[in-house]
Amino acid sequence: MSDPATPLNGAHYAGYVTIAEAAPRGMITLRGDLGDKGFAKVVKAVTGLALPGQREFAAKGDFAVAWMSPDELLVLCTYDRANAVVADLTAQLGDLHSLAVNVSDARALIEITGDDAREVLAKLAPVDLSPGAFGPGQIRRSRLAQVPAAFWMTDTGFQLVCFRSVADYVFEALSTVAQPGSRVGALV
Amino acid sequence: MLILRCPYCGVSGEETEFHAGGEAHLKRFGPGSSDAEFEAYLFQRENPKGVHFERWRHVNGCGKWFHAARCTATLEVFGTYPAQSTEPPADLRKAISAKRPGWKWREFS
Amino acid sequence: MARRRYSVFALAREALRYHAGWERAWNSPAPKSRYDVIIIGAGGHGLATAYYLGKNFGITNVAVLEKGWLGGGNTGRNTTIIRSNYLQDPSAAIYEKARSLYETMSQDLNMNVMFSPRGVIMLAQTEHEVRGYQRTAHANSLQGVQTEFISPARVKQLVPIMNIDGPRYPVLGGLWQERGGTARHDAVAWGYARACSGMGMDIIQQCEVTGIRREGGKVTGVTTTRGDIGCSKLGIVVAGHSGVMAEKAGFRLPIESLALQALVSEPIKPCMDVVVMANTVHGYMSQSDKGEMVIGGGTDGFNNYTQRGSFHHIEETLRALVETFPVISRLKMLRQWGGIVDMTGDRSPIISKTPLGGCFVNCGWGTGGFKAIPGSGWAMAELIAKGEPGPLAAEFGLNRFAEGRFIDESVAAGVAH
Amino acid sequence: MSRRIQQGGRLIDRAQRESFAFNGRQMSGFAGDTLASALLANDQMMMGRSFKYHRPRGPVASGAEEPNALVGLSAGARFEPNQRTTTTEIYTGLTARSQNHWPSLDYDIGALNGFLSPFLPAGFYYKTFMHPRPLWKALFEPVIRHSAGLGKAPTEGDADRYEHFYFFADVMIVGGGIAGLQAALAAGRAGAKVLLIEQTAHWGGRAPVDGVMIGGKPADEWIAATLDTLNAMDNVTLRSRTMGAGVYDHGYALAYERCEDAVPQARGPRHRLWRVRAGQIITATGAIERPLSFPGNDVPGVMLASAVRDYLVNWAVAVGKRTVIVTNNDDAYRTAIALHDAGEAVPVIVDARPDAKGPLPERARALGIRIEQGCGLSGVKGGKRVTGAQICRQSGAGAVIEEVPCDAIAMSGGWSPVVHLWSHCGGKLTWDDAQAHFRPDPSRPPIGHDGAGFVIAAGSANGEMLAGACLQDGDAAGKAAIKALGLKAKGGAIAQAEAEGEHPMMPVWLMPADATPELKMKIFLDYQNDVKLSDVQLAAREGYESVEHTKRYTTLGMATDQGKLSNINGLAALSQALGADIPDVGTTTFRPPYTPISIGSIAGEARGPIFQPIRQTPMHAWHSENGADFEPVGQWRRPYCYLRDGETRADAVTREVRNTRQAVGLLDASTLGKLVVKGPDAGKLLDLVYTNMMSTLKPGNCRYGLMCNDNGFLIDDGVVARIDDQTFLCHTTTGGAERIHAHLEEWLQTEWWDMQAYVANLTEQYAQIAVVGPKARTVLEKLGGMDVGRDTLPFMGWAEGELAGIPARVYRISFSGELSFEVAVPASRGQEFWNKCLAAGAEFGIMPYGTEALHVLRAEKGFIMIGDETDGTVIPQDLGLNWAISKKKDDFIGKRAQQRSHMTDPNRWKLVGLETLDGTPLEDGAYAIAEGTNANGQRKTQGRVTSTYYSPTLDRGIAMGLVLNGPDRMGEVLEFTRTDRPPQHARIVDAVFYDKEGEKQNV
Repeated sequence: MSDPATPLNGAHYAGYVTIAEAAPRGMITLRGDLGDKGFAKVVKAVTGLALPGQREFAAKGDFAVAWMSPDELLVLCTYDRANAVVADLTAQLGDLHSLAVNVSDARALIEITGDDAREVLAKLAPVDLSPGAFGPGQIRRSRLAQVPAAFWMTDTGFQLVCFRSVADYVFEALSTVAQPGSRVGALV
Repeated sequence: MLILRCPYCGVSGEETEFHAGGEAHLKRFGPGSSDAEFEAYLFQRENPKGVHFERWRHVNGCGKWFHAARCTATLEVFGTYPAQSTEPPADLRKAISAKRPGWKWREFS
Repeated sequence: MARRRYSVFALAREALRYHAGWERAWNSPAPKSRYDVIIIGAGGHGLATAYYLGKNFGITNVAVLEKGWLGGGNTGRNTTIIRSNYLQDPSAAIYEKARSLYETMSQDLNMNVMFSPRGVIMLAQTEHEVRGYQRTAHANSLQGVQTEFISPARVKQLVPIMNIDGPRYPVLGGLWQERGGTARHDAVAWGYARACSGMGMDIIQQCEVTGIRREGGKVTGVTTTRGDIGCSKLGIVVAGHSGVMAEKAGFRLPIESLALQALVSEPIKPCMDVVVMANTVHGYMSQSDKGEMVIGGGTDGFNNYTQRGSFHHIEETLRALVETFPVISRLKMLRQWGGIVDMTGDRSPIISKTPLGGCFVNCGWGTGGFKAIPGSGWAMAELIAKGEPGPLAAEFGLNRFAEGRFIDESVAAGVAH
Repeated sequence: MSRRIQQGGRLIDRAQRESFAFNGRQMSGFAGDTLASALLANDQMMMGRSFKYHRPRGPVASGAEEPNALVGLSAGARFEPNQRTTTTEIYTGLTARSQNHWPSLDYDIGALNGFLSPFLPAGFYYKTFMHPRPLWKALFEPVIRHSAGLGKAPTEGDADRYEHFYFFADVMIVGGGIAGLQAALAAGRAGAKVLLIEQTAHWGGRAPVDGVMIGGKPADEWIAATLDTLNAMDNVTLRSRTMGAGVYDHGYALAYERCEDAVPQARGPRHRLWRVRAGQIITATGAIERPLSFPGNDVPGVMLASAVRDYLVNWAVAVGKRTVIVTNNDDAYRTAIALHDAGEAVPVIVDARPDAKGPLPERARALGIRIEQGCGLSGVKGGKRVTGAQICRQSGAGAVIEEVPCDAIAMSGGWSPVVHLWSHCGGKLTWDDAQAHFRPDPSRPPIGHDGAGFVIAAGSANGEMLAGACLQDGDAAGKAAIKALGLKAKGGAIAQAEAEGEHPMMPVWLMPADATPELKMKIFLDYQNDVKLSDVQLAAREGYESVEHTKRYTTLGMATDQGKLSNINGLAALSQALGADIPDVGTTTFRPPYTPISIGSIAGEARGPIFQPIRQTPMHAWHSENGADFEPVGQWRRPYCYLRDGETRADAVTREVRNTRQAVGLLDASTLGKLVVKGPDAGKLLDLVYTNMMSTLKPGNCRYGLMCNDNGFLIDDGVVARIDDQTFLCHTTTGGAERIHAHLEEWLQTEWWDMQAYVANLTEQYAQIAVVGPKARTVLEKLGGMDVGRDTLPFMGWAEGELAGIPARVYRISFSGELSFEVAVPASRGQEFWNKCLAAGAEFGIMPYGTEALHVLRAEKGFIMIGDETDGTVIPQDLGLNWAISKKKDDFIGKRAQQRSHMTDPNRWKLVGLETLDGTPLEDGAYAIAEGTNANGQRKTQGRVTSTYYSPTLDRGIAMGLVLNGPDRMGEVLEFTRTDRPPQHARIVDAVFYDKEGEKQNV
């Protein structure tokens, strides 16, 4: 199958941090009772990852699982396998009341990398991004300028998901505040 | 610019992460109710200058609805709790009584 | 008791003696033991009610009780916009009555309230808004309200500093009311107070009503921080605190109290001659005679009595206005403030009898109170004097909520500022 | 004359000259100069004209409180009016122009107002300009407006950019004076995350200027050492040129950073607005000196004593050659001594107190400076510049004892703590009799989210006027904040500060005490707004007794300095006029911001392309490249039509409609909401949220549904497809996707939380493309991969498979009345599918159509459109949609509401079709006129147009409308309003204008 058209066509901006669209990723919204043992088993079986705790983000191999709400997870996998993973989850969950849907195309995935990635994000999101307050292994859903977004940390900075239709807006907003000469230097 | 703590995801976020949903613990009246009951359900509000129980949604967050007990005269937030409750938790009511002796709000006080 | 008239000649006379001869604008008596009518709230609406009780019905044994200082509530906190280009008949009727009374208010009250019919434009920035305002223009033409839907070019001509082809929301036209405008809000309250005093009414400030006395389902008076005062009729006109006062009277209202914010820029030389309202982007702006750009913000979503709103509303409003009027970006915000408005279930006001006999309520003007002051007072005075609403107030009764008979202005893609 | 002196100037770098222009005249100063200090160094004392009387004015202060010396800075897209020269750092290339005068600063016609001033007392305009009525708007108001206002309005957009920054701190400290620094030390040592901000470019506040010694060394050394200590702490952030603009609820505070004002050509943002959330806020904002109220106290050259000292010590500028000091306290003697030490002449110190014998006066005496006790000034000689001071007895009526030639007067009426930030969020004040000022009342602080106070005042902002006490108080504040945060305070020594003790000041609100009315009319309280002592007395006389009334009546304290200099003096004048005590009269409310902040900084990054999000479908780029004329629909942009060469919008719409009816059209319907609802109770939920029955829908089928709110009004509509036993896919309107998703979640979470149903919003997962028209099936069959035949995929059915190798779900639904397939493909394949449709359909004349054609097509079929036929006041029954309202259900959202008397009123307006007699379309929003008028004299109406279009198919105007008893009045002709023209006649007809039997969509 042909390469999927990503929301930003691989857009890239090098300011005093780098803003770039990430490679396409499979994304699955999985809803169910996170307190249910059977549910956790299935997640483990399919992703190889234990159920994340509140606002945790766990990654291993091709998979990552993020805690979105008390009854929702975001499962990340390779883009091409998303439908298969949905089918797998649905089958294994069986009668357990749950919902698994492929949302890979409904989202944009953007990377913010560089030493000052934290403060660039902190110009648009009302979140304490100082190292003491936010770090690897966590996910935060919040507001980015005027739209909802969720982000977590990588070795080089952040990955951020937002809705596909506002990908341009988010990319432009991040690029605007990442322009050279805009460094604050207060979140080290 | 309020700070509220979402009881579901544990985030203490600023107001712009949330959406205010008006008075909490309204009993819905449907078909079969009297005009007075139905009007009261839709429109009559406590709107007190003081302790107020209200609904909020963590719209730029986990998306969950929750309840907050807040003073409309000082904006002090006494506490938040899940929306799946028909009345404020006892411990919260006790805490409010300690701070606002003699507070009244519908049948809970 | 009649006040000495204000005029240029009086000014000249006083100038020669260091203005030592000016008398008090209004008296400040101790409360009598009872009055025919007590009005709670010496804001614009309360004072106007008292004024028309005297002027239209000869009822002058009236006290207006104010817990703080007269005109100190929303009357002194709004953005002074006056317009009547409403969609629904009942709204258009009372706001147009108010607007027409503003036209002659300075002369009627012998106090220059600086009513300035400079014109009000409501911008249409989406196809949907265009249709909404065209509908309003049609309705207004049958309501006797002079409005027209104008072209973007005309908008630009009226407001040269406006960016009419903004990248986000180009201006597609506007609803133009040439005889809308602004007035000096404080002077409206002061003028009514002075005129009421002139008719022998008592305006009692620093007098907080702590209870409402009742007997057999009828009001008999009020208890206040300055003692008990009897009355046979009571008017509650306390925007922002209507719910609190209603509770004292033993009934509830379909009202929530919210904070509404406004701000002004530093004064600059005249650059905008009309009032502009941009509802799609939620911003409205006019320039005061002093030169400040007067800007209105949005309401908070949560109940609040602190007269302090949340800053992000100021931010959203200014964002929108910088986009619409790029030249204001380098002006500075001088002062921001908030007021408490009461919002009803349909965002339209209440001028109504209440479950308590002899007690009448005037509230729920939301964000649109100032422009209504004279009409509201006129209708409330008639309601109190006759005990039954006249045509202006008829549709604004409390009963409409039970009947599902709403007066909803939001349908015209407009917000009721 | 004022001039630069040879030695000193702790803030200037004499090695670096900066040249700038004032009113076109080239001048130069040093790096570190403010525009005010540089202008004074060039002997430019007069810097502006006052607001009302256009009086000549020079700077009276040296900082943020300056009311007079405002200028217009720069030009074009960087022009900024009303900027204070006292807080503007100069740089080479800076251009400034003075304001509010014509033709020039020196010769201003407006100054005539000054001569008329006896006729223009406070509020004169309330008393006149009333007759004849039309003249107010035509003449009086324009004259007033043009003489009012200060700087010119900018004429261009803003060339600079701005940004926000969210910052979270345990302790935010506002003010980098010694109290703030000491507070930062205390909080920083305890490990708290500290933000310390200072509005100027320099740390240390007044202490160095006042010659304070700390720990035996000059204050500057302690400040430098303390900054080193703080900079070494990872948990402490220091920010200069950053002003605490406002304190808001729950520890929210605005800090206004001027990043590039000093270097406007740089690439960075001009201003950065910090949105700080702090656990505790310490306001170490210092104090502001008060002017004295004596006749002529506004003549250029009359200045605050502290300002004279600042210009001398900080910028090596002597404001005058001969400076008379007038005071009611010891502090002003510091200015006298500093001038004397710098070799400047101080002919006399005029002290209102009967005897001045504190250590400072004694030092002055020892230096041989003449001191006149119990005296004041009853006049100032000079117009555009002080030439002399007239000394009188303070106790008398102002008889002149002696006239002392001088070119500057340094005045001090005592000090007022800066309590603005303390007060913004509800902190209360208490009156300090000894120092005659208001200071924060620690027992009534602003209340935070937890009900505890979150603001602590420190140093002179807290009424501590001596350096030693400021350090102690700053330390205490820092520790109190730590305690409030539940942290453990660490020790750490507090340096001792030595400065001469001060003897009590004597409150002087009027100088001389028994000034005649004539003198009172020369005493200025509010310099910028020209409010005089006589104005305040007039206000009191006329009954404007509340301080708010007086403020509003006289405009006292309403100028751009917001009364920083005038409030207390005005308040005192008012309380004297009322015979009341100052604390009983009370203060006006302090509003944010502390000093004005740029509107651009508040708007932040959100301008131009990112003013607001523009939502785009996967085919958005194609649309814009192919002539799309977009219209905003919520945050989406949708093609209104696709313009071809030479076409008008109307031409394009006509072409698109005809082509869709006759051949085949392509619509980007991706914006329609797509909500999946899954669970054992999914059907039950949908039965409650839709007016019709959804639980009976069979998998594989679609059903049109209506949603109301619990107030009964129609809020959304769309087609529901049942995917499987437990799963439904609900389509909403474009505007409805998020709104209805939230609506469902709200009911599930807050009312029916025992129901087992999950909702997910899949709107953006799919590109949805409608292939519409007689040739639609042929096109899909050419794409191949699925059987879309009439039997396998009947009307109101759906099927899943692949089209042209792309996974697709095909819904056989029609909003146009034509044979129509809505195809959902993954968003990432949307453009690919769109292209394939165009290619496959080329031979059949396929072309895309926009939202307007969509509207016309649906109107020809009498389909309603949410937002046109509905406006929030319409119930389904009004639209003849009773067939879609289940009678079987005991309950659905809106059912009870629709039983209320007004909703069941037989006289509600009902939906009908409308056909004009002359064939031209009705006007949008036109009303149907009825006979007579109502009780308010308004013409009665009997209906209104909800949608009106030119129908290319019928080649005539068609419309839908709501009409009184409409359905029972078929064939009747009504009169509809028309703009500026006689009414238009239209006949009531069936709303379905085209293919009444619905054969075409069924083929």
